[in-house]
Amino acid sequence: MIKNAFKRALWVYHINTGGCNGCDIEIIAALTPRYDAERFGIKLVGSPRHADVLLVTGPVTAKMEDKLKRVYEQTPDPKVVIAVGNCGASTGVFHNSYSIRGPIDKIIPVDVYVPGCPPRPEAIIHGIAKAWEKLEGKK
Amino acid sequence: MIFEHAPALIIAFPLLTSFAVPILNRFGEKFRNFFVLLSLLFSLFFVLTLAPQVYSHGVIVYTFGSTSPGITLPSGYSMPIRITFTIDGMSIFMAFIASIVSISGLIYSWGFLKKERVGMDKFYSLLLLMSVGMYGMIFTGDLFNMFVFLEILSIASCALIAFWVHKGETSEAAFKYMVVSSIAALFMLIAVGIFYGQYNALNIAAIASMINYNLLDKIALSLLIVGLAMKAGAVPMHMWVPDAYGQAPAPITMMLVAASQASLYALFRTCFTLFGLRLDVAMVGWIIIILGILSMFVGVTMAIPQKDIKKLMAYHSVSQTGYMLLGVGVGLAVMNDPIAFQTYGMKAMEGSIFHIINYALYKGLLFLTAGAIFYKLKTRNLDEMGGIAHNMPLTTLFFIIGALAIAGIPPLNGFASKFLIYESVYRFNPLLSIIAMVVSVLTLASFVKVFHSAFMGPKMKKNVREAPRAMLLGMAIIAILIIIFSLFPAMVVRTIVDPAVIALANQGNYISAVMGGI
Amino acid sequence: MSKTVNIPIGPVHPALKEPVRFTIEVEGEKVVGADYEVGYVHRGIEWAGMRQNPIKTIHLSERICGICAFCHPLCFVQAIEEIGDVEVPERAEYIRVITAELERIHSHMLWAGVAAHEIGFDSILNLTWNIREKVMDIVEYITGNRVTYGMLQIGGVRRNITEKQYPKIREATQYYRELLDKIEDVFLRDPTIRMRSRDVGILTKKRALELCAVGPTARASGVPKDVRQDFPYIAYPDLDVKAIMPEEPIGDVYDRIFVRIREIGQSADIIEQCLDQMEPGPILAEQNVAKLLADLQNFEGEAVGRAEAPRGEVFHYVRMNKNEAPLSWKARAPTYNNVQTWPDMIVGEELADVPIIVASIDPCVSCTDRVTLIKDGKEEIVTGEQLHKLSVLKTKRVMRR
Amino acid sequence: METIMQIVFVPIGIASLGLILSLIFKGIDRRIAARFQARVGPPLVQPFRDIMKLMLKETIVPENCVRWVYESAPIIALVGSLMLLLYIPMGPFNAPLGNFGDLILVLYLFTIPSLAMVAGGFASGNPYATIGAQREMVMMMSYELPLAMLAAATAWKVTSFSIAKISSTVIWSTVGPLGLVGILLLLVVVLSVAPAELVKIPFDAPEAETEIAGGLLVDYSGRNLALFYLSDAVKSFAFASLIVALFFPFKLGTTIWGEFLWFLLKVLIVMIVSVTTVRVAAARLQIDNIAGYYWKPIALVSLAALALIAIDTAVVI
Amino acid sequence: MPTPAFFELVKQILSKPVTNLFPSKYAPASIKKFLKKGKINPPIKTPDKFRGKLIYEKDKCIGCGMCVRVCPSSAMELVGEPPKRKIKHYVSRCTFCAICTEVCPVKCLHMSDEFLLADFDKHSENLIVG
Ligand code: SF4
Ligand code: SF4
Ligand code: SF4
Ligand code: SF4
Ligand code: SF4
Ligand code: SF4
Ligand code: SF4
Ligand code: SF4
Repeated sequence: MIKNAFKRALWVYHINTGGCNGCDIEIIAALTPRYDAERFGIKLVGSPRHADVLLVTGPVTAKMEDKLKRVYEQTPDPKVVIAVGNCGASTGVFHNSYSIRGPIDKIIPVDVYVPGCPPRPEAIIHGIAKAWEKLEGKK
Repeated sequence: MIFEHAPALIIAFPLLTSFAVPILNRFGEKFRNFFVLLSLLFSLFFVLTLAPQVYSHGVIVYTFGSTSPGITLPSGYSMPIRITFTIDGMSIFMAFIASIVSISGLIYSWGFLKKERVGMDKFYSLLLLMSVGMYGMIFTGDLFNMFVFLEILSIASCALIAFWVHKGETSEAAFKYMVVSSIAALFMLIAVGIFYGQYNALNIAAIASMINYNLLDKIALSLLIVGLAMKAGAVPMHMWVPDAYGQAPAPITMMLVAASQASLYALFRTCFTLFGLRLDVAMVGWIIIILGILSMFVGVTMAIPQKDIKKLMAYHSVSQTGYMLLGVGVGLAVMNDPIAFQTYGMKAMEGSIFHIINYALYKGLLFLTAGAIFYKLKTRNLDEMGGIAHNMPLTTLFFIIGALAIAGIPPLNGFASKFLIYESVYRFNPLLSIIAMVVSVLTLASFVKVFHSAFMGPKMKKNVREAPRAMLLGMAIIAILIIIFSLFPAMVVRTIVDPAVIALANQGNYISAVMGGI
Repeated sequence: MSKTVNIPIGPVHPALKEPVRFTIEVEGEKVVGADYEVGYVHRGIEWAGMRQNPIKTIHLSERICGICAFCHPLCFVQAIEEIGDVEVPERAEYIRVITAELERIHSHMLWAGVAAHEIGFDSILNLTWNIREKVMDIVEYITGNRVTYGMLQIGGVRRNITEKQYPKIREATQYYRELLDKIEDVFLRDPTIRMRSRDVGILTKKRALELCAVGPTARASGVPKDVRQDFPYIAYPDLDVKAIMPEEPIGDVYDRIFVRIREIGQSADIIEQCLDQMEPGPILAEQNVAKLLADLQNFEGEAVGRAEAPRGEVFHYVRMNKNEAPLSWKARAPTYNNVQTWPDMIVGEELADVPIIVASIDPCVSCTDRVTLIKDGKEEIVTGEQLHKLSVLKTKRVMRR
Repeated sequence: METIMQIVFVPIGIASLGLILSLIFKGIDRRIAARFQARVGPPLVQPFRDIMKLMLKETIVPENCVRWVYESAPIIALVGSLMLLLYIPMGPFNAPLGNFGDLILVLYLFTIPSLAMVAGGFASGNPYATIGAQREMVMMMSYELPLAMLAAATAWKVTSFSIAKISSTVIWSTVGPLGLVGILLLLVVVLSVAPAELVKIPFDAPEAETEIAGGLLVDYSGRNLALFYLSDAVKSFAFASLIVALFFPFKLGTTIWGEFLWFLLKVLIVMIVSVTTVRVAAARLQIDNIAGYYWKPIALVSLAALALIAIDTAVVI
Repeated sequence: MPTPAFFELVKQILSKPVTNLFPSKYAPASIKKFLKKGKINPPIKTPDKFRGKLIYEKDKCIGCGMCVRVCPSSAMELVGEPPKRKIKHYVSRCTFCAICTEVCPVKCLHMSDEFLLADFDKHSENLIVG
């Protein structure tokens, strides 16, 4: 039961660090009726203090670097970070720009990567399912 | 043996000490403080010993210098003309308040005024005089004496309001207070004159036994109601309250609360004991109810926008006075109808009377916390405060207790008494209890505002520490009483409130106790 | 409580799915001042685009923003095509229009949902996004991806829309046409939505003109501005487009909702017209990408491309000088114009209205962000006081000379 | 010995039963809301899992907060809500403190969790939380008038504030046709106060996620958040039970357990009607709209109800 | 609450939810099972020309490097020396634009329809092609 609690009650906080919005709209899409991530107890929350999972998108621009760190610190343990989209995982198309501080794993530890540009909503759900596994290990 | 003279001793101790303070002062501060406290403790002790007697006998009549209050003329006509104290449940009840408030106010003052260099002897003399005035008003069985004690009380209060005379505003507040007091006293004096002219008597019981409610009596009645309501700070004669309460040193503000209740007591005495059923109870009842409702509403609406923490609390005093008037007014209005009186009028009065003591406690506590804040921050402006809770946790705790109590949040004592009022008043007229409930929430809102802007927020820059120990002790005494009252409201009502209500309601007893002794 | 409190909103804030920072000055609940700060998503896209060949840049420009993932590359390729005098086949032009209009439908539906979410009406978010899935399916069906389309190539489009695909597209346009009433019902005739949007966040026609608002924001204020109508591009000259405006424009949030919802229907119409008018033919001027890459080395000159994105006019400027990488590339997004209208709309409203007002111009910050001041690797936040100090220092310096 | 058992174990039993029921009801509420939105929705046990998880999480205490207020607020909120259960009868089971229970007391007890939240919000020192707390206060002030009228009107009819007495009288049967209308209006009033009392859309301005990021609760995490979550669930359950006790005390007359199920069903229906459907079918209102709504139309309706009941009483007597 | 939206919602509650039950009706008891069960309720079908993870026919590749030149996110890397030069593709860098498949002279690159690619390591075996 204790393990299950984590697996099935993930509260998610979403932060865009400078992506193109593609991933962000797919994250919201994953919560809407077609995909309904709430089935698995996934819930988008408004404050990082309530979150278990940080969904981070974007390649981390210079200006967002600190903010990302701060949000990470504000999230209570145990937590997992999911990098949604390839620009978060590896800066993707933005790789040769000067104001990119990413990828995300250079700034905060990332637990799960969801490749895609953007990934389909199902792929995001799949990624969150992977995070369950991780959280179980963390506790 | 000595206990027989308890009523006289209760007054004698503080009175004598008050005059002795300048001398005691020579022996040092500690010594003086100790003596002042001792005198008040003695008073409290005698109040406590007096209480069981009163509860078992109903009414105690104490006559100075004699065993019977009256002199019997050769013709056989007897008249209570000696100075008498007539003590019933209501008086004892008020005496409790006076003693608690004086003692904790005194202790608090040790801390609060520690830094004052001059005038402390006068301060303590006056403080003692205030309690003398209160005890006197409460115990006396004689209208003229009541006037005298009222004057003593007023003059002492007035001087104390102006204690910080170097601040201009205080003198203004004191002046206002003086004007109001003089008018009120004048009204009272005229009324006393009317009675004396008609009935040739000053003793309350004596007048009560003869009164016939003619036009002159009606005039006297209105003078008394107006004057005493004015001194009690009810709307529309409340304008002095915020200034006086706001400017006086915090412990004095607390004493002023009790003082205004002494006036309230006098008002109730007038209505219930002096006139009693001869009164057009429904009409006077309604007048009091309307005064009460107005006070409640006006007080609270004026309080909400206030920025000065003590003024804000002062407006709440106006509003809380309204509750007491409301309950008693309802009780009075249905006095003629024994069934209604038994089913809910009694309860309404219980609520009101209970509210008097609750109010004295939590309002006192609130004023003391405001004083503690002022002591530390040197400001009364809410906008200049913030984050006090970080630095003064105990004061914050006391404030929370007081605020929840005044807002009538269960299980605190404020709820218990308001609850009695709501529960009975709705039988009389549901709208009244609806208004009472809404006012209660408005009160809550305004205290939440204070809580937010004064106590919460980021830490203060200044390194402020908790208030001195004497002040904390003063507050703690009251806070503990509040908690006791909250935990055992039924017991409190049974032991001290009910006798008071019965005493008020039972005019005949009072009269016969005094007159019968002749 | 009349203290004014400065409330920072963002850059990470649930109401804003993208980072932008607002400082809102409130008095009680009333907003008395507003300022915004963008730059959180500045990714130096233009800079990068000037260092790589345009074929790569098409995909980069697509990711200026994932919502108008068609309009940005469209402007870009239009500019390049103009520089190189590339003849775009007619069918390709039509396919471009179809994709652009599908994008508009999806974007407006998305916006409607977000707007509902801002006012706490999550059921409508779910409703609209559910409806939106239809167009997402069609987009995926045509382009192979749901959000970033990858449709464009210099000289045409990369994928054909075959006759076989027509019925499915028609079915979708039909679906939206039918749903339009329902959506209007839900949005324009719902009392709570009306209460939250009517007379809220007003932008007058005069201010809209002065501040150069574009797109639905301008049209809702009564400025009949639409690139498709004013400067028709791709296949629009052959199609029937007219700027949609409310009958009596007030310029409030409600009007902006109205315009967007009507535009969904308009887009459906346009798509059907395209399907009707489209002739078979080639879709790409140059099939061989390797050859195209070589050709690009000969392009010289400058040009602009403009297009009406769902949010308003997108504008790209490109200059090439016989080099694989463009010499210069500038992108200007609609939100860049529209953000100027924020302070106008927000001040005087309630704090609770800020999110819906901000959302009402459908801001996408990602394409708007330009430059961040970076000094010694640290962001500079200059306060008024510091500025004042700086200026005093400078005066002293000057006086010493 | 027996009394000790009663004093200690009955409240604990009631509290745990209430907690479990509340959470199940919350699950049902979420599920139905999801179905309204054409989604499948979370399983019924989801609230339990959420609580479990929150309990296991780290509890962060922000640096800037007034710690003792901040930490005690959630506990007070939960205890306050649980207290409610002791005063409200659950169908066939009388409330353990039912004899002392009193409508006014209960209505005031409802303010305790809200007040605790307000205090906690202020204590956390976060600007969003502060705004949330202020809004909560405004809201409490707004719906107090209708609630007071409700209490006065019901008590007038039943001539007692005692809930036990009220719930043992079928209030509809005490009145004539005019009073019936009055009571219907009262029902409307109480149903429209419910979402505000429970801070649900459209009256969730204090917690508005998109405006002030969860408002009051922004800074809470882990165990503290779980306590607030629980207290919210319990409060919802208690309010629905109160409505049932006041307006639908009808009995089936079967076994005690049948009666209990019947009661749960009634509570469920009340909850779905007054909370779930309203919350899915409306947008969040601004705070001054909310205040206006309660001070004007709803206050008028409750006044009308009061008047009707008054007239009715006069006619009947 | 007789608003238009309300009727719409009531209609919805009466009809079947539109949710696609991927991966399974309820969250699975354990992750292992989940991954298997994922196939029971497949995700929404991808269209014909869906752009998923790249398929690389290594033998066919001539190592010309065209794909590297056009790849907008530099997800390709040439490895080895000319005669036997091959490419290595990092899925976690790809933008799935498919331009490489068009440019390849021998057409040895294709897009598959595989898109459930989440992984703990962005350089895991699964996410490197070639
Ligand atoms: S991964 Fe792609 S779609 Fe997602 S944010 Fe980055 S560029 Fe946009
Ligand atoms: S302004 Fe926008 S398009 Fe230009 S470089 Fe910055 S992020 Fe890129
Ligand atoms: S396009 Fe730019 S310069 Fe021209 S009018 Fe608009 S804002 Fe002004
Ligand atoms: S900054 Fe850009 S949008 Fe503004 S005036 Fe200059 S070119 Fe035009
Ligand atoms: S306006 Fe918005 S949606 Fe359009 S390209 Fe810019 S960011 Fe993207
Ligand atoms: S105004 Fe600023 S952004 Fe525009 S061209 Fe000049 S320097 Fe560049
Ligand atoms: S699909 Fe696009 S991004 Fe991916 S490897 Fe091929 S060219 Fe590069
Ligand atoms: S373009 Fe084709 S042949 Fe050339 S390196 Fe790439 S995969 Fe190999």
